[in-house]
Amino acid sequence: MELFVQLLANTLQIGAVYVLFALGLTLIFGVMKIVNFAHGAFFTAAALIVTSMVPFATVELGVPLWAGYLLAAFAAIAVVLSIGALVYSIGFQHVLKDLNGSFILSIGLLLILNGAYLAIYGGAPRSVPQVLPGTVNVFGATLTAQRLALVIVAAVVTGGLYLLIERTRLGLALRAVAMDQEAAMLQGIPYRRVALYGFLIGAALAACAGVLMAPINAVTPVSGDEFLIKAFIIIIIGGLGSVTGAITGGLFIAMVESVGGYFFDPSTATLAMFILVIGFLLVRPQGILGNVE
Amino acid sequence: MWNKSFGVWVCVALAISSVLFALLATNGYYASLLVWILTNAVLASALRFVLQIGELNIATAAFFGIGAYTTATTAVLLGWPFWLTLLLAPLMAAVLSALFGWVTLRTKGPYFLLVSFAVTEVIRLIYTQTNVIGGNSGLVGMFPPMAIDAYYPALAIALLAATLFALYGFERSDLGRLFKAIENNDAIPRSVGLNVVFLKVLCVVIASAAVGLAGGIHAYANTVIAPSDFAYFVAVLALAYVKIGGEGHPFGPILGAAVLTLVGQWVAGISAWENIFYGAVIVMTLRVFPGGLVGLAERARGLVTRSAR
Amino acid sequence: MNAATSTPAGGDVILRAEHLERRFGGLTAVSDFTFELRQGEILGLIGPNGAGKSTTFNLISGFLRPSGGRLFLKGRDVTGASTKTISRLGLVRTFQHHSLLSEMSVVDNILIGTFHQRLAHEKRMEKVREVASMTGLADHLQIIAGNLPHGLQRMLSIAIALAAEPQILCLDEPLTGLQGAEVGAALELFEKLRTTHGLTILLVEHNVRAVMRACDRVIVLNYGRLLAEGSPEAVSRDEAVIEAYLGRGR
Amino acid sequence: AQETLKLGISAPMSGSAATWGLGMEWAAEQAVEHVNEDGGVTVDGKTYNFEVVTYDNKYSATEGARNAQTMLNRDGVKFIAGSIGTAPVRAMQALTERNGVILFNTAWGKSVKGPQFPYTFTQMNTPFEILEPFYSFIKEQHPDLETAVLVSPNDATGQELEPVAVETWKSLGVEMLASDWYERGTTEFQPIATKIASLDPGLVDFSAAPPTDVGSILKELDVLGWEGVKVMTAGTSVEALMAVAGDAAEGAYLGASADFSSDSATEVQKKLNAGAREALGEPLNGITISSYDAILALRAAMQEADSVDPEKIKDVLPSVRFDSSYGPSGFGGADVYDYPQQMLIPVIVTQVVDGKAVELTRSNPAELEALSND
Amino acid sequence: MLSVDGLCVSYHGVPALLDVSLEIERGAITTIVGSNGAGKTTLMKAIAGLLVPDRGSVHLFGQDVGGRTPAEMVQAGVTLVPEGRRLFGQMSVRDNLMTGAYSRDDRSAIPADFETVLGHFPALRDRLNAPASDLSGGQQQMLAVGRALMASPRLVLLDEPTIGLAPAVVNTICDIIETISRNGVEVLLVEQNAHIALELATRAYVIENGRIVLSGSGKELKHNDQVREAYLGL
Ligand SMILES: Nc1ncnc2c1ncn2[C@@H]1O[C@H](COP(=O)(O)OP(=O)(O)OP(=O)(O)O)[C@@H](O)[C@H]1O
Ligand SMILES: Nc1ncnc2c1ncn2[C@@H]1O[C@H](COP(=O)(O)OP(=O)(O)OP(=O)(O)O)[C@@H](O)[C@H]1O
Ligand SMILES: [Mg+2]
Ligand SMILES: [Mg+2]
Repeated sequence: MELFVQLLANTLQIGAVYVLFALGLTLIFGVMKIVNFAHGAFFTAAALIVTSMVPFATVELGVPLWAGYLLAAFAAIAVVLSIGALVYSIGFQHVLKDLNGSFILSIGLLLILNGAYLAIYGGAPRSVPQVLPGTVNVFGATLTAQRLALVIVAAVVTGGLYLLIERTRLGLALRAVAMDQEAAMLQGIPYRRVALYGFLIGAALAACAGVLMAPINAVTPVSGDEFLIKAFIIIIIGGLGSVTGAITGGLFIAMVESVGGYFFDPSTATLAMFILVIGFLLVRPQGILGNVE
Repeated sequence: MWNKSFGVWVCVALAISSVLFALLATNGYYASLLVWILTNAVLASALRFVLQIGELNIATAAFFGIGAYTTATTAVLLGWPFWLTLLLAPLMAAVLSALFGWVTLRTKGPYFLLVSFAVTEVIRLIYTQTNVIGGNSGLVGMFPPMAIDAYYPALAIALLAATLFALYGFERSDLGRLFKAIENNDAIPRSVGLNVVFLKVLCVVIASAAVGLAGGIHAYANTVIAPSDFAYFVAVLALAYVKIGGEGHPFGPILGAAVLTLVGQWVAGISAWENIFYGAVIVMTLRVFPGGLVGLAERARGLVTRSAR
Repeated sequence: MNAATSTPAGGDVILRAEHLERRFGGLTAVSDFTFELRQGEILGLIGPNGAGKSTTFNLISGFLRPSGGRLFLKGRDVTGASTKTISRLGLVRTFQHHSLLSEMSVVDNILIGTFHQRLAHEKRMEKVREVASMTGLADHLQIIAGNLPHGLQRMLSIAIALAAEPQILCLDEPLTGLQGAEVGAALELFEKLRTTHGLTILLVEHNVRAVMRACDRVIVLNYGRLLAEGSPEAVSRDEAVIEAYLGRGR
Repeated sequence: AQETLKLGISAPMSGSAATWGLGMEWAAEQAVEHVNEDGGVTVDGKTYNFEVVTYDNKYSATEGARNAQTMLNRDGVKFIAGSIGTAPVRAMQALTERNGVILFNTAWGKSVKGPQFPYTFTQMNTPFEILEPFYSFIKEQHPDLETAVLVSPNDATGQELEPVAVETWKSLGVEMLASDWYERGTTEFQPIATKIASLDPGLVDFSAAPPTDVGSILKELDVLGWEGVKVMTAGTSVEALMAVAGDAAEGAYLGASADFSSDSATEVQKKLNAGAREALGEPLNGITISSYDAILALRAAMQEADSVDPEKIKDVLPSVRFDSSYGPSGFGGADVYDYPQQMLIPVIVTQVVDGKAVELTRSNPAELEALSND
Repeated sequence: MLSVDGLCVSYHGVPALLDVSLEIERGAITTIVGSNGAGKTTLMKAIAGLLVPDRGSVHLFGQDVGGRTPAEMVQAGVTLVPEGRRLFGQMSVRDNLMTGAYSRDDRSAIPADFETVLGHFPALRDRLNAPASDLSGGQQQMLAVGRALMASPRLVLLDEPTIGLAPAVVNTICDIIETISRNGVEVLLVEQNAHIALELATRAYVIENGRIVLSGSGKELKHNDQVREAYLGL
């Protein structure tokens, strides 16, 4: 029983970051049909900025750790939004709906950004002190307070995004633009602006994940890339462009990892994950919640 | 029409002079550079070949690997004759890709992209966990027979060029038309009694056989193979060749492969800036000439016919 | 009600559907639908929007599997058969939407129709020219199909089907978007196909006047079920049909 | 007249292992500067200066082979002063051996060594040098140790190391409860940590896992309350480990680390270490410093052979004496590999104490002792 | 309220509209009749801002609206029901209707309009949660018209609104056109079924090969021999 709870807790912890990361990706994919390989670079940028801002704020400005962290979080999100706006306007804006073109463009951007991070930060892993030290015991499962906070924030952000997409006018416009830009314009939806918002929200979600992850894992210039592959698997399983799908998919993959890693080993769990995905897509090619075209 | 056959003759001439160059070159580097370029060109052309039916086949990387591993295993572990090991590479790739296509081609678009990606990773993980074929260390020591050794680059170039011509031939035939029709609206070919699934599988099989052969050639050219050489990123690079060269024309991927391979060689050695430079080349090319280099050439000749809608 | 069913070409039954049914989740689009198509006739299939006409086309051409019922084509049981089997038995259909290869030239569009046969390229081109001149596309062979005016697009989708040399031609709203004179020309083509090429035609169309003029017999579908069947005149006077479909005129 | 000899380096310069490549390149440049300031190498009346050319092998065999082809054929490199990664090294070796090019490397696999590869030399300690003294020392410190779990990355190095590690622990009377694999690039380690914690072994050996991964697992283990002996055979960088694990890394034993700023380091090492901190933002470690040593060995061999012909140099290298950054050194290892290709440097066992690597013991290989006693 | 002056549009150099001028008056139902490929759709798209004219101008309430994006035209009250419907296939019928109301300011009036539309097309009410792509051809056409009505436009451009509709529903469309016209909405109608179009229209234009060749009131043109032969045959 205790084991079961611990595995469940593991699933939630791992899943929380996956979900946040995948949501941004699925949004960008859903709205602009961009397979954004550079999404991980947004995540990395945010995490790197946190690792350099926190020491700066606590040492140079002398503010307490939590304040330094919050400051760093704002800075990180702001920087990522600017990077996002920049790459959108010089690049993605021109390859919307071109799956292969945007795919390659994002690879080019990824190479540039990763090269830049490596040049600026070097390859060594960096870290920030835990903002919320200590561990918590929930129904017999142990987890750090920091991770618990991550799960909670992730849940709140996810819920907010769900409401935004399903219940608001902007959400309706985003979905409409995702399906047919010309038709969206004919309904009075300023499509370029909406697409930019979609892209920026996606980037902000990645930044959010990066900010939350920084105090937990080591940050390297390639941290984000490692989440990327899984995030793609998640959004395909969940159905492209679907918010609920990204949530279900993220938790599903986290569960495969956590249960498979426990009963076998992580390497086998990785293999199992890929095989499950293949099997899954053969049975339901459109993902859990996707519609058939 | 004159233009078309003229272009083909230019390519034939290019191919023959490459082979001659490889035979006469005193510095092995340039001959092997040509082999890399053509290997990449086959990868890119095969990727574009499947793009005809509208699918982005990441498993191109996997079948490249299957060709290479087939040749390497039969040559190193079983000691089979050179020509047989080379012949088995495309055969094996064709057979396995038929199976792969038959199972996976029910999915489309991004879903197919991901299934093919997952298959590529699964195959790679299987190599890493199989000790007989060297696990993660891979296989070493594929050398062509002594009698051929000195001519191997020339032979490789000839075979790869022939593969490229074969792919071009398929594209120009009625089969190419059918592939385009499937891409455009597969209900139409279905409605007139064509077996669309079979045709799609055929398309993947042809492309996979081509990369399978390239894989076999690569095994001998490189003398070493390891699982990480056949990760999905191989297909991503191939797509970059296609995009940079221009996907609207069969010559595009070849040009793209040549340019990016040379750029890659040229920048090798500038460490962290290598990635930035490589990335910048990709981004700039995409932004400045959206139709790729071939598109640029056509625009320059005022031949561009933009499709409506 | 089903008065004069004697048709000018009341040949053998070539297609027969028995108790055909198709469900989509909770919705039954076609249910207990039995009808037959006779050699050499032009049969009209009409009914309100969403009655199940296109679904019926998908079922008889193999694009959808029936949830129930049986289908016989030329005496063979083809229930659940593939599109390939059915079209090689001679039944070819067109589509209500997306009915052509919009990014390919008109020639290539028609060529696709000839590919189920093994033929020399010259023979194929001959076929293409023949079909193109029949459908009025002879002057537009090199144009990208998506750029054709709407009316010619409709003709092109018929041309693709004709290139496949069908015996039964199922047309899903072939006259939409055509103007008066163009409708007349299309109807003449149908008549010619029937008389000189011996084709059997199943026609779905909302242009009631055209249906009345072209068809030997008409069946009416409503909510997936057979509502009426008979000669055009009889059907157009049928109270139920007027109520459900035609409406009280303007 | 002065001529320039190009020394090639093939190492990952991008991706997650880039830190090794960057460090190695930097250390090599320092060695070259040192040699050139000393007036270069004078052989047979000619003076040569060194120059470093670095190639990114992306940790892959294909790129390794390409590096080798480019170096050999385009740039005319005859000496490779450092290469990382078992897979790319094997790929390069096929060419360097055929073409008679000296290949220094850090590969941990046994498969790259032996009499059939006379041009290949290893410039740092590998499991066959480290494991025996390292594990024995740990067992001495914890005599009641009975059970262990081994966690290895599923890559070439991990695969070559795992059987040796299992064997060595067994010979010390420690039972292996599980030997698990994970893929490079894994980001989440709670599952494996949960598994380890529930097996509750006396010791966890992280074999060839890089410090960041180890740090993540240690942190999770700490949360789950596991307390036992932590062993990192390939532990190179304490900074990286600490950056991730923090207090959870306390007490871990490292097999390939060295604190080059501590008292036991040589003056040369202290200077290099400080310089690296300045230039790269991180200190040197056992891997990165090794290209410095390789270049010094090369210089000594050239002078000894009085030639820059690789064929002559490969013949003198096994018996050459030179000043490595650790002090006087030479080559050995004929007992293990049937050919003396292994650079002889001390095995240093360090432990994390208060977040710093503290040297516990240092043992010179018997051969090195013999050399210095000559 | 809307006037088109000397409009010229071409596709990659091939002209599709040549010097087209027309007027849409307050409270009028204006129709354009023409054979296939005459340029009707092109004209509609140019007015809606989807195509950029080579020459000529479009004035709305006396203001030059050339160069406005389609979205801005919608905000100015001009809504197009496009040829080919352009629905949001994977979105539910309900959401499709709601996108129509995207740029409205009077949000409180939306629920009432929603009910009105469903009243016109009861077939849609049964399928409110189905994705639009699952609808039958005619149901999709109803949805396209309904979506445009949700925008509560000042001027509605209908490009073949009755395509694929059953006769009874065609009647409904005619009723709708008359109703909204009575409520002060201007209608520009392109219709394959010239009978209907000329019946409804207060003013009609005949377009051939990209040029306006005839114009007059609906009744006049209905009795014009040329028109009868070409467009009213069947
Ligand atoms: N793929 C599908 N999934 C769910 N429902 C469907 C699907 N296809 C059709 N339907 C529903 O089945 C019913 C019949 O549709 P069908 O397309 O056959 O009508 P139709 O008679 O061709 O109408 P129209 O004259 O408007 O084209 C409709 O209510 C439609 O919404
Ligand atoms: N995207 C396009 N590219 C090139 N030519 C086009 C394009 N769209 C339309 N045309 C051409 O412009 C002319 C006018 O077309 P348009 O669609 O405006 O005609 P229409 O009057 O609406 O005809 P229909 O009754 O068939 O809808 C036609 O000759 C058509 O072939
Ligand atoms: Mg229909
Ligand atoms: Mg039109």
